[in-house]
Amino acid sequence: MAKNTTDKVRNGRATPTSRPSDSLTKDTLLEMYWKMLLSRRVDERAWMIHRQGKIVFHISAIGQEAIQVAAAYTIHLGVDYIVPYYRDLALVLCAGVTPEDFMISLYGKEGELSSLARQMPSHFGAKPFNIVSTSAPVATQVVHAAGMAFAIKYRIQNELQDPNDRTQPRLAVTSLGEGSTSQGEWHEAMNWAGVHQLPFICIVQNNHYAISVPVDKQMAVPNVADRAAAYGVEGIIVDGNDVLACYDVMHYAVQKAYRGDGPTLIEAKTYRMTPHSSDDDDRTYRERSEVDAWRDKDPLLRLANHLKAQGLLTDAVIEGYDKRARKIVDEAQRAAEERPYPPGESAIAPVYAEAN
Amino acid sequence: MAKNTTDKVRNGRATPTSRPSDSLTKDTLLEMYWKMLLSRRVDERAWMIHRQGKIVFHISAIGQEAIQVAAAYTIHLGVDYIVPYYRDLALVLCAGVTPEDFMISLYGKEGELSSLARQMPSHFGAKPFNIVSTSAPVATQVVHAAGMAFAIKYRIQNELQDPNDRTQPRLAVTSLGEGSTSQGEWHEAMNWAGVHQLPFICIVQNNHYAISVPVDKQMAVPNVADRAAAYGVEGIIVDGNDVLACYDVMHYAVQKAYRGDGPTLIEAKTYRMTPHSSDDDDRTYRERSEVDAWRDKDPLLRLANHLKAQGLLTDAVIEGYDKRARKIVDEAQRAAEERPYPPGESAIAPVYAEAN
Amino acid sequence: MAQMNLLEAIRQGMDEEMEHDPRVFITGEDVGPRGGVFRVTQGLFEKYGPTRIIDSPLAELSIVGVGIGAALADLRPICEIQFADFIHPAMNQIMNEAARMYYRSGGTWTVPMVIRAPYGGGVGGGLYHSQSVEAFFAHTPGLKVIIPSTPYDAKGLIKSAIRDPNPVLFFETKKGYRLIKGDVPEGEYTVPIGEARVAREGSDLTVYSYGMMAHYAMQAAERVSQTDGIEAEVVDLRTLLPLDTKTVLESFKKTGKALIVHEDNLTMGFGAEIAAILASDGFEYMDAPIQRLCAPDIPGVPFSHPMQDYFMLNPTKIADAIRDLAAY
Amino acid sequence: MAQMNLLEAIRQGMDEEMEHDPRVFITGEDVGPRGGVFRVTQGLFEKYGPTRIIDSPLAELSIVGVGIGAALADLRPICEIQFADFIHPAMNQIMNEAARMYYRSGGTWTVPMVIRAPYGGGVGGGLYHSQSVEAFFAHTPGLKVIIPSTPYDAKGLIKSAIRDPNPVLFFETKKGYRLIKGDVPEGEYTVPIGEARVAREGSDLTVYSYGMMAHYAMQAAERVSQTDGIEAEVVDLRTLLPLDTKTVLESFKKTGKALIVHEDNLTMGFGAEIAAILASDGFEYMDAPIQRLCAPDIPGVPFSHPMQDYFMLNPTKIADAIRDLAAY
Ligand SMILES: Cc1ncc(C[n+]2csc(CCOP(=O)(O)OP(=O)(O)O)c2C)c(N)n1
Ligand SMILES: Cc1ncc(C[n+]2csc(CCOP(=O)(O)OP(=O)(O)O)c2C)c(N)n1
Ligand SMILES: [Mg+2]
Ligand SMILES: [Mg+2]
Repeated sequence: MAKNTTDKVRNGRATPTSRPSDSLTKDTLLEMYWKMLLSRRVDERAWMIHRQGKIVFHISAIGQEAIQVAAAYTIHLGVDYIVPYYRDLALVLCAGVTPEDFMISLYGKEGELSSLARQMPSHFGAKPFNIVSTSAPVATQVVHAAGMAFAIKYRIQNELQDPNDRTQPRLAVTSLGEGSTSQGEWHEAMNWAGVHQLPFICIVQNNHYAISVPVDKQMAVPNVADRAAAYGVEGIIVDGNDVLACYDVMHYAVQKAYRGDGPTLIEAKTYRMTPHSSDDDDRTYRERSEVDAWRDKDPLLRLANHLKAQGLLTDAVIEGYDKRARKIVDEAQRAAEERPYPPGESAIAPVYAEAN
Repeated sequence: MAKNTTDKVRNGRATPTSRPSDSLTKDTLLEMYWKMLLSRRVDERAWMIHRQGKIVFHISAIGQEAIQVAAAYTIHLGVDYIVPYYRDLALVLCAGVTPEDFMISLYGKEGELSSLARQMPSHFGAKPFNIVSTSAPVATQVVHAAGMAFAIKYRIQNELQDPNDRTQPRLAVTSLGEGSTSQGEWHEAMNWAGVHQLPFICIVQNNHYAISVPVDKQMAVPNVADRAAAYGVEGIIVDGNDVLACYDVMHYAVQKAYRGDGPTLIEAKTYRMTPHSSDDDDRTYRERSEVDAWRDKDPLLRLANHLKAQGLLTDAVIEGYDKRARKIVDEAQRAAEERPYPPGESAIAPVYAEAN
Repeated sequence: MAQMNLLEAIRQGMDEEMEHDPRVFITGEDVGPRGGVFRVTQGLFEKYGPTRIIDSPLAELSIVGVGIGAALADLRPICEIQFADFIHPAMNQIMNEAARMYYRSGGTWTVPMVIRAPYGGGVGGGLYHSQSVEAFFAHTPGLKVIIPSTPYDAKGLIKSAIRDPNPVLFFETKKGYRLIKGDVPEGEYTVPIGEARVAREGSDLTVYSYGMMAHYAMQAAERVSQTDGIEAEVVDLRTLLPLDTKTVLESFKKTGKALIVHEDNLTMGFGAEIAAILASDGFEYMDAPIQRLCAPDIPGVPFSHPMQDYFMLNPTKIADAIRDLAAY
Repeated sequence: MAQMNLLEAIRQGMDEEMEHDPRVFITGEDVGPRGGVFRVTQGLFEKYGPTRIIDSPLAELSIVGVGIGAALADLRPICEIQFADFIHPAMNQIMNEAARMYYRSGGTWTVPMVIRAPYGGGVGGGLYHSQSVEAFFAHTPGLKVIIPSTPYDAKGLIKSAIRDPNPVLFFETKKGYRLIKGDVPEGEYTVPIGEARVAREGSDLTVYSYGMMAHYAMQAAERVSQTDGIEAEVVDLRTLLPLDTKTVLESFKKTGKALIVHEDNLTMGFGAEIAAILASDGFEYMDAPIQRLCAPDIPGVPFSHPMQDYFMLNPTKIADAIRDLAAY
């Protein structure tokens, strides 16, 4: 029987005295910063080319990169199952998707990685990296993640997999927005994870809005993490704009999953610094002052300031990073633009897999 | 914002010092006993005529009558919305359905109250008593109950209804089994009830099994009531075989709803003393010793013993009740048997309501 | 008479019904201050306030299920599903509950509600913002299914839908929201549910269609009339369930040739039912194979625009099919 | 060869596949110690234990959704839905997820899973334990839909379904579970998905059917052969999606008359698709109106037995329809 852990809900860092993030090397910290920065720059470029009328749609991760990069640095990338949602740009960029891949998806060009340009951008997916294909109906992926975590437990229980074999997936991590936890799909997935105590991590990126609908019209509790106890799942709240705090809780949840000690829900409190998508106009439903206030909590800035305070980063280095990012993004955009569109007829592709 | 009331979960009686049930008169207490007894006898007869091959299906309330009768005696019958499930025989018998109505439904005879014999028995419904028509897919009705409670709040807010007008519905009460809370439908209904703080009562009749599946394969928490907090709904646990304890918590929840103070989940811990239905064989999944142990906690016996101890009931009176019940049930059965079947062609009835 | 687009006509119809009946309310995702992601409910929150224009949780089954409950309790809910692609979580409530309530209760409990959803492709929406889902509901007795193709019909039909005592699915071509314009009378009128409309008279063949494709079919019919002298009759079905089989058959009796056009995929799309009816009740008038011009049987409209264009029907493809059939 | 009923054949097919592939597992409500409410999985819990026969929570969408996840992770789930009537909560997972996964991922992620559900009426189940739901899924490219009518086919097809790399809906006539008996070879054989079976040769007309109704159609065909000398060809579709249009058309070319029989309601039932195909590709062979003999368009099979009998098709009604069509 699972433990009820409402009272264990953590604020901020998992273990105040000795934190997993303490042992991150300078190189790793700078790499994490770099990944956040790169994602941000790719994302900003997407907004720009949308304004230029070059692409028809973009949906953004800006403001939510911290928990995503933290997730990437705590799981076994390329091996563990990643079941993302449309805002997980930073996560998938860490996992092996390239800026060029993403640009190609924005333009809907031939050979697009996730779907051969059949899907809208940000419907991530990459079989080689064990990133599951994303759809649009929210929360459906959480059930898949539970099923994949179930498969891990199944293989271990039925002796098809050695629990300590690190070449095999040992957990499934998924994410979704806070609004999407209103779906029955989320309830049922969490329940399976709880009943079977699966190696499953559900990251709720609570950015306080589901398009225009604020969280208090979505649920009558202050925290999504409060809901975890209903499933016998541990719920943890973390400052989603503090990448090191995110690293700590993710590290905790990942190690727990690897040990076979069950599922975790991580609620990363964060903010979507952009409109919902390029189709949205957020001025109809939120005050500019609120948006501005959150700009000060920008996770990228925060990490930069932290690393600078620690003497690990300088403005010159940042400038170098920015230059490098610009180059990568320029090249990615150019490559995507130069690439042909898929021929119209390629729409008619096999609907069924062949037996092999 | 709703209150989080995990810590307020009550065991047994709502207010230990002064209990609402203390003010029940002897007449009312005996009436409640009578209703439980009558439901039991009707139910037993259904099993008997099923064994005789006279009917094809029965699903039973035996063992679960206490919370149902308690609900009936605390709400405004015939006015408040009742959204029952298939085990609510005792509840609907209190609300205006007669043993004869029920017998007719068992036999599928002409003019059957709930559906004109289109539905299986125990798919309750009676418009004149504001009992909503029941389907079979579990938990769907909980969403309807939330919608009906929403309609009450809507009418009050939009000045279509005086909140103190007792001729109008002032709450919606629904019930379901503990297993059915695994459905996404239940999650979403509870969430609406919480977000809008609706005059809504969800009675979970936790009889520990969903057909053969025990509750620990259904959920990873010991109590369904523990799940209420996830919705900003107060959750209360009650001994579902103690009709007076049930009365107390129902009274509390009903008065709260009438005051506009929001929704309540009541988990009545009880036991299904029969197989799931006449199609079931419960020996494949539960020990006889367990069934026997619960027989000693039979809510009908318990109330009888209590009333006898209080000097309100004697064996002679019980015998009289039993005789009266037998007569009613005999007559109901006879009336149902004598009644014709609906003609085959009556299957083809209007599928659409006409505008009026 | 005012010229307006499809979206404005729907909004005006709802607005009038809300004015006239205080039991009518709207719920769905972002229908409030945001005015809906397509702006169909724009201005209504300001006019009717948060007690009648209710932003729902992100949860379609309960948007519909709560709507059913409210309808049972004698309100008149209009439930907006943000995209037809997201109606699937609510299918249990729609098919097992709303559709069956009246019959299963022996005609005592009614579910007077409207479920609105934008449908269809051609807007860069990919697999999950382009779906046509009408066929599922057209197979479900107890539901009514409406797909208007003109602003006039849209206003008249949304008003009828709101007043109807049954659950009505009301699908709106998102591609046509602003593209399709037309005259709409001020104030009160309704268009009856269950009546098809002969949008264009013709003698050579009949094109059966609805929604955006009916709009395109009209363009195609005009074109072939001018270029080839082919006179196609165009039947805009407007209501799929209950279907106006009388109008469907009458036109066929006249022309003997049928081209059925929809943007939903071919197999088991609504065209199958039209074809089946013609092949039984119209047998003696059949002068040619019944043709269906539909989307291919793949799982959705691809995102990338060449593939989207390839997938989608348009007036040119319809005109070609008309010519082929006329030449048979 | 062993004689067994439909239910036993399905069980044997699953049992063999579980023996042969450790990735195959079964989940669903009451599939464990209880052996399923119809006893289809009886004995498998005892044989394979709780790690491979898994009693699920009472929650269809996650029975399917978890199955999808497990399939993505290279297991081979068999998900049991207790009654087809309760599949609706899972429609989002089936239609939006399972069906679209392969295409939407550019052919990289596959969902090798089977969803089994008993369907159909005539067992006193009323509106909610009698439904036929195949039409919804037959409209969804990416799914395969199988409905066997004989024990031989049932075993051979369930084995093919389990091995298939795509999501397969496998509907089982609950009325026929114990009623339909036949020879089933011991051990390994499969029946290919996507091939219809000419169950009876005949020259006067073709009866198209599947599941329980195919069984009845055979009885009706034998009867009219004896009583009226009418030789009806009976095509048992077996797989609805992808449909074996070749066999469907070949038979029609021979007979020129079609009677389509299913217990699902008429409008937009699968018969519509068969009729539509015949009315286009079989036009030149049509000797009579295409006939559909189906359940009426009401929201379900009524409980009370005279109404149930009135609603349900049976060999007599089919024989009558054969005679009428033969006489055309
Ligand atoms: C089932 C479903 N309904 C509606 C939508 C339309 N939609 C897309 S994103 C979104 C809001 C999601 O909010 P949240 O879960 O908080 O995630 P966020 O976008 O804020 O990260 C909505 C309503 C959808 N994609 N799926
Ligand atoms: C959606 C759905 N799935 C499956 C069933 C079949 N079924 C009927 S009752 C039942 C078990 C219900 O258990 P619980 O909710 O605990 O209620 P109880 O019968 O114990 O009172 C099941 C699985 C159903 N009616 N609806
Ligand atoms: Mg959000
Ligand atoms: Mg139970």
